[in-house]
Amino acid sequence: MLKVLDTAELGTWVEAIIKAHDVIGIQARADKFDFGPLAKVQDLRLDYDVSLNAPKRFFLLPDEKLFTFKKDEAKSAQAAEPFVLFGVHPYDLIALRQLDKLFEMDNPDVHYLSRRAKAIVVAVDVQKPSAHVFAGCLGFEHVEDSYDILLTKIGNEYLADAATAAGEKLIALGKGFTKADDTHLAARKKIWDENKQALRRHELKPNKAQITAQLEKSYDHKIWKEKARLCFSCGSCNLVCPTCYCFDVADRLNWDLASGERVRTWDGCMLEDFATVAGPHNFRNQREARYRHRYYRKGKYVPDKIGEFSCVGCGRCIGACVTHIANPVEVYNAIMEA
Amino acid sequence: MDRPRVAIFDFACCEGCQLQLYNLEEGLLDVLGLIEPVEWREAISDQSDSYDIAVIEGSITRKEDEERLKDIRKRAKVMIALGACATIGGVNKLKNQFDFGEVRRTVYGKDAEAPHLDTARVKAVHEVVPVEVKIHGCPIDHFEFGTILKSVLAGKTPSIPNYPVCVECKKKGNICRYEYNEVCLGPITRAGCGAKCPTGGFWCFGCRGLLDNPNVDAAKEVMDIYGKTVDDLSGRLLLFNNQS
Amino acid sequence: MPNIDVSVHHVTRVEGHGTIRVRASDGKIERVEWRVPEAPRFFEAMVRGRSYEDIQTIVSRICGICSVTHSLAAIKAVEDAIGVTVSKQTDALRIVLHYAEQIESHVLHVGYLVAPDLLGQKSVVPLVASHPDVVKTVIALHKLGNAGMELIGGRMTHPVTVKPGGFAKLPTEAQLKAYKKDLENGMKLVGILADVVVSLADKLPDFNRDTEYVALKTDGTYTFYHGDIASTDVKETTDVHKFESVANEYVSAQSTAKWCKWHRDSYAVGALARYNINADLLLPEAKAVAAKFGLQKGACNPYLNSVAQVVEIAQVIAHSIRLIDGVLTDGVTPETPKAAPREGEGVGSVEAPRGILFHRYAFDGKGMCTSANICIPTGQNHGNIQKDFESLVPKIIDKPQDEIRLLMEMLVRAYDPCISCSTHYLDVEFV
Amino acid sequence: MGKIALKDIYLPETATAVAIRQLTPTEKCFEFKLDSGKSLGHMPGQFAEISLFGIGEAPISISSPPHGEPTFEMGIRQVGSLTGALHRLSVGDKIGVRGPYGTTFPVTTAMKGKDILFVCAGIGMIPLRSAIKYVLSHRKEYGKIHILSGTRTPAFRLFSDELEQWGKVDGVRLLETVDQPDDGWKGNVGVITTLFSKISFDPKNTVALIVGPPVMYKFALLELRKLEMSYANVYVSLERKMKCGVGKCGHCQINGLYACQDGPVFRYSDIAETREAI
Ligand SMILES: Cc1cc2nc3c(=O)[nH]c(=O)nc-3n(C[C@H](O)[C@H](O)[C@H](O)COP(=O)(O)OP(=O)(O)OC[C@H]3O[C@@H](n4cnc5c(N)ncnc54)[C@H](O)[C@@H]3O)c2cc1C
Ligand code: SF4
Ligand code: SF4
Ligand code: SF4
Repeated sequence: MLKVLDTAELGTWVEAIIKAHDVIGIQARADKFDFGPLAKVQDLRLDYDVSLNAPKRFFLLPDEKLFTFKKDEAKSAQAAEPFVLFGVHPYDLIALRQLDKLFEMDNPDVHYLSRRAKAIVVAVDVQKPSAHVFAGCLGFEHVEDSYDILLTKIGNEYLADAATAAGEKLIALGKGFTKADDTHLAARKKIWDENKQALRRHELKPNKAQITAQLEKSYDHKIWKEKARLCFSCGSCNLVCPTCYCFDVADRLNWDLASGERVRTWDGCMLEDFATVAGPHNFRNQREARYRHRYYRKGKYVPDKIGEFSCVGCGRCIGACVTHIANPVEVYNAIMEA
Repeated sequence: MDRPRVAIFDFACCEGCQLQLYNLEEGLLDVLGLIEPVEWREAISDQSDSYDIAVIEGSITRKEDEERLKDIRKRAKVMIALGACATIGGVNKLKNQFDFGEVRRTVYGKDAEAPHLDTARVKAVHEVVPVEVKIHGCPIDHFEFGTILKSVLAGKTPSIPNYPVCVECKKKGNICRYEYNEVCLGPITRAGCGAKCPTGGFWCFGCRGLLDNPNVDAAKEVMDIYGKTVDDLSGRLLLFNNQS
Repeated sequence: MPNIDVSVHHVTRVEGHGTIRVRASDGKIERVEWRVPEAPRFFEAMVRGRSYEDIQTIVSRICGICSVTHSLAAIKAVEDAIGVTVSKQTDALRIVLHYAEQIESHVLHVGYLVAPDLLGQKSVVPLVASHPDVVKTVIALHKLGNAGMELIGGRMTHPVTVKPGGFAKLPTEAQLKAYKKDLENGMKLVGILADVVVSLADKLPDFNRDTEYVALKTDGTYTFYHGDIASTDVKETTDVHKFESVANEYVSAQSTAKWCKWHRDSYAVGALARYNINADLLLPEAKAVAAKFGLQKGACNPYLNSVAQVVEIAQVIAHSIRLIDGVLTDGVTPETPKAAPREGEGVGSVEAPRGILFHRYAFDGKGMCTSANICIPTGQNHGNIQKDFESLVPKIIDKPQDEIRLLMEMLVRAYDPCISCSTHYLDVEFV
Repeated sequence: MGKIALKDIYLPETATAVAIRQLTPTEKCFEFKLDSGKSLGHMPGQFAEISLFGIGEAPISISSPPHGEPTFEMGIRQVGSLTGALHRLSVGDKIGVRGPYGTTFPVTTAMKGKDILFVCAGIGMIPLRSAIKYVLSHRKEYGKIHILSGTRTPAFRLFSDELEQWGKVDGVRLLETVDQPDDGWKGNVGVITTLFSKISFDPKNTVALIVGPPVMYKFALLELRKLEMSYANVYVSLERKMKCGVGKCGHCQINGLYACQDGPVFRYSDIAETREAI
C-alpha cells in the first residue's frame, strides 16, 4: 500500500503511534544520533546520518537471559514485548534481514525470532550520508523488502510504503494520508539512484562477488599483518557492526547458589580469547589471524552460508576503531592489488 | 558445605573496596549467610587467627606489613586480593617513581626522619605472597564481587574478563572518548567494571589494570591521531599502572 | 583500686586503623593515648607532576567513604588555581552529589557502626534478626545516598563525572525527577530512623567537655560546600585560602602525629561542629528532627555527634529536593566543561561528613601539579579525641575494664574517624 | 516476520547419573539416563551439550554406541569448572542435556565393508569408543580392524578393561603404546605414530578414524600419506570452543566451517585445504 503524507502531518501521525505503541525511535544524542525510547515526536530525527548503535541490539540484546533455573529445573525466558522501531536506514534493515536468515536457518533461535516477530519496523531512506558510509558501493543504499513501512522523503512529502498488514495498521493511525501515484514511485527511484552515489564516502573498487572470489586467494596477503599490528583486539569493530552476532553464554547464580539464569552476551571474534579452550590452547592466537577472520566472515564465510555479502557498508567500524585500521574498504581494495 | 571462615584485612588503601561490601545492601546479608566472617575490622568487633579465606585490601608499603601479610598467608587456604591497591598496587604506586626520602620530607618536613615514617616500594599483594583470586577495580564493583564470591563458593573458576573495557563500553552503546580527543585507557584495560567511567562521560584511567596482552605500542602510536603525545598516555598510565 | 590496662589495638567499626592505650595503677592514670598506626600514603608528594585533569582521580582515593568530598575539594581547588568558574546548574548538582555522600556516610555510620553499640551488639549482623525494621530502614537510606552518587557522580564511590569546569555527564530531567521522589520517600525514613535513635539516646554516655568547634559558614544556608571558616570561639570568619593559619598543624610532644589547634589546645570538626555553628540555618524538616532529640546549639557532648548526623540527614535530603526543584524549573541545560591549564595556586574547602576539609594545589603553565597540601577532618579531630580521653578517663576509671574499653571505643567511633584519609599520619610506637 | 519457532534450542532436558566410574586419575565415565525415558538417538561421533545449572555448559562426546535405551555414556576429563563439578557428581544427581549434535563417523556408509583403522590418541579414545563398539557389534559388516591406542602413561589408559576384550574379537588387532612407561609396563613405548610401522593394511581398502589432541593430527596424517592412504578415506574429529552447539555463537568456526554442524567429524580430504583445521 502506497500513501503520501505531508511532512507537516508527520508529527500527529507519530504522536498517535507513540500513544498506541512502545516506540524506539531515532533521535539526537549529544552531537550524534541513536535509537532509544521515543517520548515525544519532537525528538524524532529522520534526517539523521547514522545511528551510533546498530538496531541489532533490540533483537540480540547485549546481555540477554536465555532461561532461568531452580536447582534441576529450567524455564525458557521468552518475554518479548511488541514495539515499533522507527527510522531504520536501508543498510541496517538489510543487516537485520541477514540476521533473520542466520537465526532462522537450521536451528531456529526463538529468542531472536520472537523479538523480531513482535517488532514493527519503519524504515526510512537516507536523507544525509554519514562520514564513513559506503553502502552505495554495495548496492545497500536502498531496500525493497523486509520492512513494515518504508518512508521516503520526497520534497515536502513522505512516501509511505506499507508492505505488511502491521504496517498498514500503523498507517491507519494517521490522518491526512493520501494516495500515491507513479510520480512518487519515480521520485523514490530517483532518490535511490542519488543515494547510490551519495552513500560512497569511501570508494570500494571491487564489487561484492569479486571480493568473495578474491578472498579465496588472499589468505596470506600482507595486509592482515600490516593492519593487525595496531589492533587492540578490542572488538569495537565487531560490536558496532550491524551484522556481527557472535555471543558468549554463561550462568549467573543467585545468592542461594542453586537458582539463577543462563545468559548470553555479545562476543567478538577480534577478542583475544574468542577461540581459547582448556589447555589453554588458542586456535586463533595471532592478532592477524583474528583480524583476517573478521574480513573473511564479512566477505566470504557468511556470504557462503546465506548468499548475501555480510558487510552492509554502514561505516560504523571505521569510526569505532580507535587506531583507524578497521576500514573494510581499505582492506578489500588492498587485496585486489595482490 | 560448611560456611567458610572469612577474614578481611586492610593495608594501605582508602577502604573504598570494603565500602562496596556495604553497597551490596541486602546482598550483604546474603553474603553473611554464606560465609562466616571471623575478622572484619570495619564492620565487626571480633578478631580471629584461623580462617579459610583471607581477603586482602590495600597495598603493601612497609616492611612490617610484608611480615603481617606473610603471616596471614600462612593461616589462609585461599587468598583474595580485593581492589586495585591489592591487585596492582593502585594509585599508591605513584610513590614509586620518587625518592622515598624526598617524599617523606615533602610531606613531613623536619619530622621526616622519624623511624616510623619508613616507607618502602609499594607492592601489590601478589608481589609478596601467592594470590588465588584477584578482584580488580578502584573500587571493586560490588556485582562482580558477588559473582566471584558465588563462583568460589559454588566451586567454579571465577570468570574475570581478559578483554578490554571497550567491549563493555560498546555494549553500553557509549560515544567513545576518543571522539573528543581524550586519552582513554579502555583499549588496554581489563574489563569487568561495566565501563562505568566512559558511561559517565569520563575516560577510563585503568583502575582494573592492563590486559594479559595489551597492545601498548598501538596505544602509543595512535596518540598522534588525536593530537596527543606519548607523554600524555604515559602520564595517565602512571595513575594506576605504574610498572615500577 | 585495680590496675587498669586497656589496649585496643585497631579500634573496630571505624574507617581506618586507630589504637587506644590506657594504663593506670592504683587509680593513678599513667597513660591515656590515642594513636594511629595507619601506613602513611604520601598523597601530597604523589600528585606532583600529574596533570590538573588527573588530580581528582588520584586524591579521590584518599578516602573511599568521602571520595565525593575529596573530589569536590580538589576540583574546587583546581578551578581556583586555573581560574575557572562554573554555572549555577553545575553548582547545584555538585551540592546534590555532595549531599548524597553525606546521606550515605552518615547512615553507614549511625546504622552500621554506632547502632550495634547502642543495641549492645558487636556488629550489625545480629540486628538483622533482632531489629529487622531498623536494618531495613538503614539499608533503604543507604541505598538512597548511593543512588544519588551513582546518578550524578557516575559511580557510588570515586565519582567520575566531576571535572574542572563542570560535569562530564549530566543526569536527565527524568532521572532527577525520579531521584527527587526517592528523596521524598527518604525523608519519611529519616523520621523512622530518628525515632529509633531517640529511643536509644539514653544509652549515649553523658559526658560534656567545653570544646572549640570549627566548620564552614555562609549566609543563609546550613552549608557543606560554600563559605568561610568559622569557630564557636570567635565571631569573625576566616577565608579558606588561609586554612593553614586555622589548622596550625603541629607535632605534639606526646605523639609525633600532626595535630591541629586554633584558639585552644584542640578543636573539633564534624556534624556536631556544623550544628553548633549553623543550627539556626537548618531547614524546617531538619529542625523538627533536632527537636525530637532536644538537641541544643552549643552541645558539647562528643557522643552527640551521631545525633547531629541524623539531623543532618534530614537537612541534606530537604535541601537536595529544593535544589533539584531549582534545576528542573530551569530545565537541565547541556553544557560541556571547559578548562585549560594555567599557572596558579588554589584552595578548595568543603565539609566532609566528618568535618571540614582543605585542599591546596599549585600548577605550572602546562597544568602539571608542582605542590599540594591537604588537611583532613580526622587529622583536625585527633587532638580533640586525645583531650576528650584525658577528661573522660578519670571520670570512668572506677568502672570495669571492659566498660572503660567500650566507652572509649564508642567515643572514637562517635567522631566517625576516617583514618584511612591519612594523607600524613605518623605511626608512633609506644612502649 | 511471521512464524515463531516454539522450541527453545538452548533449553536443556534433564538426565540423571545412573553410574559413575573412575577411568584414570583425570577421567571418569558417566552413564546418564534421560528423564524423558526417550533414547538420545545419536550416532557415533556426535556430541551433546552437558549442563550443570549455575556452573555452565560444555560439549562432550557421546562415548557409548547407539541403542534404543534412554541411557548413554560419556568419558569426561577434569580440566575446569564444569568438568570439575561433573567429577563431583554422585549417582542420582541431575544434569542438563542438549543434543545430539554434529556429524557422525560414517559407520553406515563409507566404512561399510571396509577394513577399519582406529587411531585413538589420549582422550580421542572417548568419541572413538562409540564407533569401535558400534563396529564390533556389527562385526560382519566390516573387514579387518586395527585399533591403535596411545596414552601419556599406562595410568592414563582409557577403558583399559574393554580394550582387552576388543583385542580378543575375531579379526581385530589391538596395539597400544605409552609415551612414558612405568615399572609394570611391558608394551610399546613411543608416540602413537610409531605403531603404524607395526601393522600392515591395504590403504586402498581401509577407512581410518583418527582422534586425539591437536598436535597429533599433523604427524598422524603425514604418516598415513607416506603409507599411501587417500585423505578421502581418513576421518578426524576436531575440537573447538563451542558456546551453543547449534551453529549460532560463532566460536567453533574453522575458517568458514562450523565444528558443531559441519563437524566435529570431518572427512579429511574435505578440510585438507582449510587453513585453520589442523
Ligand atoms: C565436540 C567436542 C567434544 C568434546 N568431547 C569431550 C569429551 O568427550 N570428554 C571431555 O572430557 N571433553 C570433551 N571436550 C572438551 C570439553 O568440552 C572441555 O574440556 C570443556 O568445555 C571444559 O569445560 P570446563 O568448564 O570444565 O573448563 P573451563 O573452566 O571452561 O576451562 C578449563 C581450562 O581452560 C582454560 N581456559 C578456559 N578459558 C580460558 C580463557 N579464556 N583463557 C585462558 N584459559 C582458559 C583454563 O586454564 C581452565 O583451566 C569436547 C569438546 C568438543 C568441542
Ligand atoms: S563491517 Fe563495518 S561497515 Fe561493514 S557492516 Fe560491519 S560495521 Fe558496517
Ligand atoms: S576496533 Fe580496531 S583495534 Fe579494535 S578489534 Fe577492531 S580492528 Fe582491532
Ligand atoms: S571510550 Fe574508552 S573504553 Fe569506551 S570504546 Fe572508547 S576507548 Fe574504549
